[in-house]
Amino acid sequence: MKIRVLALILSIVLCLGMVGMIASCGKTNYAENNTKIKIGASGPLTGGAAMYGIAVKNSAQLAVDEINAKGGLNGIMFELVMLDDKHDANNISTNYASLYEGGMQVSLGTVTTKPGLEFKGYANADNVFFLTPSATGDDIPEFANGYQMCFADSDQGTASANVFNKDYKGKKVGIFFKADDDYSVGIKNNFVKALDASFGTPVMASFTDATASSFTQQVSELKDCDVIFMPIYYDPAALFMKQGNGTVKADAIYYGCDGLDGIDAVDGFDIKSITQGVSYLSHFNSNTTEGAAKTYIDAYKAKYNDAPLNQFGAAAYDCVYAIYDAMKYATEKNGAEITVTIAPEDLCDILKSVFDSKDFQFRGITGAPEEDGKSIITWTDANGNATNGHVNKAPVSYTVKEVTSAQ
Amino acid sequence: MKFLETLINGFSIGGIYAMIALGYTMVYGIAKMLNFAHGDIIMVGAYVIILFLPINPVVSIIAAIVLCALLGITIEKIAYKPLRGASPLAVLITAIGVSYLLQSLAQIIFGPNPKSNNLFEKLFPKFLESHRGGIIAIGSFNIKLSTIITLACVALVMIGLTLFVKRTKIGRAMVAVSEDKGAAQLMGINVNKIIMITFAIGSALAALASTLMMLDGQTVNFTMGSLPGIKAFTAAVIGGIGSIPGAMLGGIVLGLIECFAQMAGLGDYAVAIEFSILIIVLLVKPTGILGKKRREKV
Amino acid sequence: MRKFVKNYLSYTVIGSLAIILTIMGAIGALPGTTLALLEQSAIAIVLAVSLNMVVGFLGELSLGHAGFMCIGAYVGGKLAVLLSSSLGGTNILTVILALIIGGLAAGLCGFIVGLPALRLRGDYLAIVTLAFGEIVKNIIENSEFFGSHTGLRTPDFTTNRSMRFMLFTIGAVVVLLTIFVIQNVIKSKHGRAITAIRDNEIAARATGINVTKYKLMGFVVSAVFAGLAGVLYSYSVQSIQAVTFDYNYSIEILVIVVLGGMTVNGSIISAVLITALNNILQTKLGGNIAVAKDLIYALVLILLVIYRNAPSLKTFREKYNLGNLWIKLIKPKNDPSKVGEDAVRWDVVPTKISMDEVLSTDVIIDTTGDNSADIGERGGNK
Amino acid sequence: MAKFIDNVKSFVNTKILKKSHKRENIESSYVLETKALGITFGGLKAAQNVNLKIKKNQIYGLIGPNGAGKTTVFNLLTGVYQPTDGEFFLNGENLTGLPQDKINHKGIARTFQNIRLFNNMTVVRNVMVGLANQPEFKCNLFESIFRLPRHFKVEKAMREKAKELLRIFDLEDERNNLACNLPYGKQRKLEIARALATNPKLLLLDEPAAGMNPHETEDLVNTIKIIREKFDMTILLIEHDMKFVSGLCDEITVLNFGTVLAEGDTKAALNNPEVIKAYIGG
Repeated sequence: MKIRVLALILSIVLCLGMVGMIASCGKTNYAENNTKIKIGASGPLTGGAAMYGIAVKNSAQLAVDEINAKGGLNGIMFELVMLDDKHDANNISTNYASLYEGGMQVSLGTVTTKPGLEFKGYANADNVFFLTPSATGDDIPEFANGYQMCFADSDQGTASANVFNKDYKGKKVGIFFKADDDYSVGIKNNFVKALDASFGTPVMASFTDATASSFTQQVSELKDCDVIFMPIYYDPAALFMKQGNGTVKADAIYYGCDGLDGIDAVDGFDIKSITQGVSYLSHFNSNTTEGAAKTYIDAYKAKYNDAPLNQFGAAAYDCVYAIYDAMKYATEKNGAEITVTIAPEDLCDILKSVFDSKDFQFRGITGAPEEDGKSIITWTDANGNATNGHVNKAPVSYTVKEVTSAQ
Repeated sequence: MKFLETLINGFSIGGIYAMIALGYTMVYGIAKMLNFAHGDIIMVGAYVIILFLPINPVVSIIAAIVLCALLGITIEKIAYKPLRGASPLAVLITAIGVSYLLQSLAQIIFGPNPKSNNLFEKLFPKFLESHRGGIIAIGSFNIKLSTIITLACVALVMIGLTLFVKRTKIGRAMVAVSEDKGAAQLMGINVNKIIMITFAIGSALAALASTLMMLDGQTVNFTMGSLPGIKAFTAAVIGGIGSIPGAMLGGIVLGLIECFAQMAGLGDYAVAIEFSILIIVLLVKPTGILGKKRREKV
Repeated sequence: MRKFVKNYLSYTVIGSLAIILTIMGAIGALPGTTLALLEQSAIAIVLAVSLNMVVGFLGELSLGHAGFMCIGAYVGGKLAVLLSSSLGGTNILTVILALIIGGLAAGLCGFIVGLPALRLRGDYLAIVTLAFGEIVKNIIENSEFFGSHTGLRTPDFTTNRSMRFMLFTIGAVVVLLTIFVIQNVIKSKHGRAITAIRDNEIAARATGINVTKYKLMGFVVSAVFAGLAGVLYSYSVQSIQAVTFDYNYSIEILVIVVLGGMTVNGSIISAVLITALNNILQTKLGGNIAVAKDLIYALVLILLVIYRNAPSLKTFREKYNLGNLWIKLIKPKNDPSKVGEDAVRWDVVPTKISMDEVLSTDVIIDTTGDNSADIGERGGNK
Repeated sequence: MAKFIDNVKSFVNTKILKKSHKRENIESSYVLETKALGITFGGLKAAQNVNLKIKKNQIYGLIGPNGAGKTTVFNLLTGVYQPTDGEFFLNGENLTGLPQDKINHKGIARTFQNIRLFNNMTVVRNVMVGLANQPEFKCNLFESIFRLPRHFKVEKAMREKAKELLRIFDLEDERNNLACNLPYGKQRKLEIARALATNPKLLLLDEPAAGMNPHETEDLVNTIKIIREKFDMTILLIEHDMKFVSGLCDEITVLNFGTVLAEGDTKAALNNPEVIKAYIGG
């Protein structure tokens, strides 16, 4: 008897709940109550990769604030919403749904590649435009609505190999990479592929998250190399250089990719204390003293003091401006109508047509600067064809420090 | 030559693991808990050193040891003591909670930026002038001063701990508490005090371990503790958890495995190799290499 | 009434919720946030209930549950990829096949991990399970077959708006199946044998229980369902990445189980609550205050465990306790000293995970050798 | 290191090669017969040359001072330890070297000196664990998971049987209490009930009266006698209480330092001067 009563109550409650929920749903444009254009993003704000995510969050916020201070897009203001994914793809379904249903109209995607591989699918399903500052995976711009501000892994690997083929002929090459990081492995594989056969097989040494506490052995493996290619981020690189000082050839050169940016700003690591040379191929140098990049760095430091500053942030800054410029371009040149409550899919179509057109040139702080201190960034190739979301800008080979003559 | 070099590298990394494992095994042996927060105390120690480094390197090391010992006592008082007598699993979960807590506090206080350090440079400026990179060349082969210091430190601490446990009153009380808390209490030993002292020693050893890691050049950030924590657990188990010489042996075995795997070009599989060896050791000797069997009377 | 609450409440609640939510999902009435929460909860429930088989009922500490999930996700996911050209990746037949094969593969690994469990005790076994999880992760992330570092791209339900509710429905079916099988195993003579081993292994042997068989059974059943959770997971993401399944994941599942009081129903409730808590913290605390969520989670964890387990708070707990309140409401006539049949003591977590290695300074290796009387060691002898 | 290698060797021998004993059965009129049974722990002879001959339906006592090796003999007979010397037979069947659960299936059940119950299980379930291996309660995992009719039938039958056993020990009212909540005397009884549930031919009781007050002891004597009659049971017990032993046992064996001091009829053995010396000392 009691069982029946309970079951009855239970089903009534559930039915009521169901009716209530159905009544409350049925709206499709989650952005209709927005008072500002919402830019959504997901990145690691805690955990081991937090310094990248925080740089992105701060820089994007900086750009948003600057744009709003200048009056926004014909009076339309912007707002950044960034959620934490801890560099873990598991958190993306929640983050994405929360952002999308919170009224996100355009996105910066994710900060890192692994979560980005999840993000792109959701964004594609809802047709949300995203321009990622730093998810470098080749597959990130797989769908039509995904764009990158950073160089893709394969481009970086090939470009670095070209530098080697040109500048380091006949030297003994070593590679130090992170074996459980797709960024590192991706660049390494493309690098090896594009490396001239005359170099022979490079000496390889790797580490993983589980063996990252000391690189003494890896230093031993690579100590006879003349040039060491390091497709890794700057914090392990600093450890390697510190531990390698005195063991690795005194006139060796460390050569890295965009991850190495920031190596000369690691707290407590005096890059001059090592004798080896350090160079990297990137789109940004966070110690630059000229051009628009300098303006950004000064503004960032003034606002956030000693918060993380690296190429991730610079790219995020560019992303926000690129989206803003594209919207502006669309309203001015294409006559598109952008309102504050525009549905994400409508905005996506507008932005896609802008980004894919060869006439749209974004002038940013990442990439090789032109005379006015800003670089030219497009998402079309030399012939004016769309590059499927891969960025087209000139990389720069920065030399952080030359080889110091041995004492 | 390569072999010898790898051996030395193995000892240098293993020495650090051994130092962490020593602290871990002390706490385990007496408080009977898997202290997942041990690694994070290392992290705190490292930050303390960074904070005090501008004043004086020696002062910073002493400050780290003292503050970590105090932190250990505080954590024990607040998080573990209320659970004395409860299931070991409950304590394990609080230890995990403490680990999360320390990490997020560190991120809030010190920020997410990794910090390199120049402890070694500050401690031995004269030596560095004559030896580039702090390397001593013996004939054709090189050994780092930091490696020598690490091994000497670990050996000294191990001998010191052994003597402390065997010879001093407190040390013997520790063994008694370890064997049987109830009986020790009946014999007039203040169990709470002994456990507190154990945490202080364990945490001080963690601070010492962070000193060694920094001498080795380790970059400091708020997640730096989780990896050494799990390595120490592994090392302590290989050597026989609870055994002081075992912890040292386990740490060095772990370091050697890592380096030789790297030498053989199997760096990508270092984790698999390490843990496979662990499993084999345990299958052959279920209580670790030097572990003591505890018989259950039927 | 009491029997109903004990045995069928979870089925009724989950079943009716599943049906109603499926209907709502089918007509597109559920927002993505709810669906994500439901999917994650389903996976968490399956993981928690299956881990509880080993931790709560067999009484062994396992820190490698994510490893079994990893096997299930990769094997099931790979099968779905292989079948996607012929059958279609999200075809219900493919899903069932993937679940079966993924579950079996994980079960096989559970058998392999169960073998050392016959010889090792408590914390030594814990590290072996942890080691197993890490080995699996390490090997898979270096294997080309499984997509190496970039992960394995698998068919998924989540990016297909009209089909997404299907994942939750399948998840609910797997949850019900998990609860059904594990409860039925536990509430049978086989389950009694398993809990007997937990309570007193020596007595269990002397009472004629084949400890080898039942320990392996516990590990295999637990692993099979972790494998199913893995297959579900593979359908909820677009690419599986081995790095997800590290020991931290296993520890998260363990936290759920322990907070759930190591019972089946407790694990279910705790899985839902912890998932929801994480979900809320993650979505509400973004941007500048993201770091606060770890802090809150850590504090909740510490306070909850101390509240639930501290011996000194026992009287306080008994006085102000939701569980007791519930009991008072629905069964006022019962004598509180009589405990339900499968109930375990609440203040003592029943496990044989005892940490009793003695602090020692000896370097002499044990002299008694293998002839010694160590009971824990004789497990595999036949 | 050498010891470590020995460990490896013994591991390979016992776990991988699985060297097993050759077991030959004998003709025997005794329920339990041991032949020169003994065990050595790394040089310590814990028990040696133990020859027990226990007839059907007998209550047989095993006594001796502390450390005499009584419990060791129990552990040998139940497979907790593998004997290093000698063999033992149950109704002529050689059980030497079998694992504990197999020995129990063959018909030797025991209780423990320090009570070992399944503390977090109810009383009735403790007994049902013991019943699980009876052929009439056979029910495989598949049937249990899918709740086939046999599962319910077997569960019901087991519960009835368990209640019946508990009734004999006057524990029926406590059946839904957790085992750990029982008073000491009842815990002892429950342990015996659980051992009986495995349907043994020989019951080994390890100090059943330890820690009991005189009233409880008296109660226990009656219970043991009832067991013998009702179950037609052969019982081997260890006890310190001489009054208990002389009042209950038909025959005894006295052990000291692992060796047999005296055996045979209870009265005669207890009056043996060697035995008196061993107990009183000197």
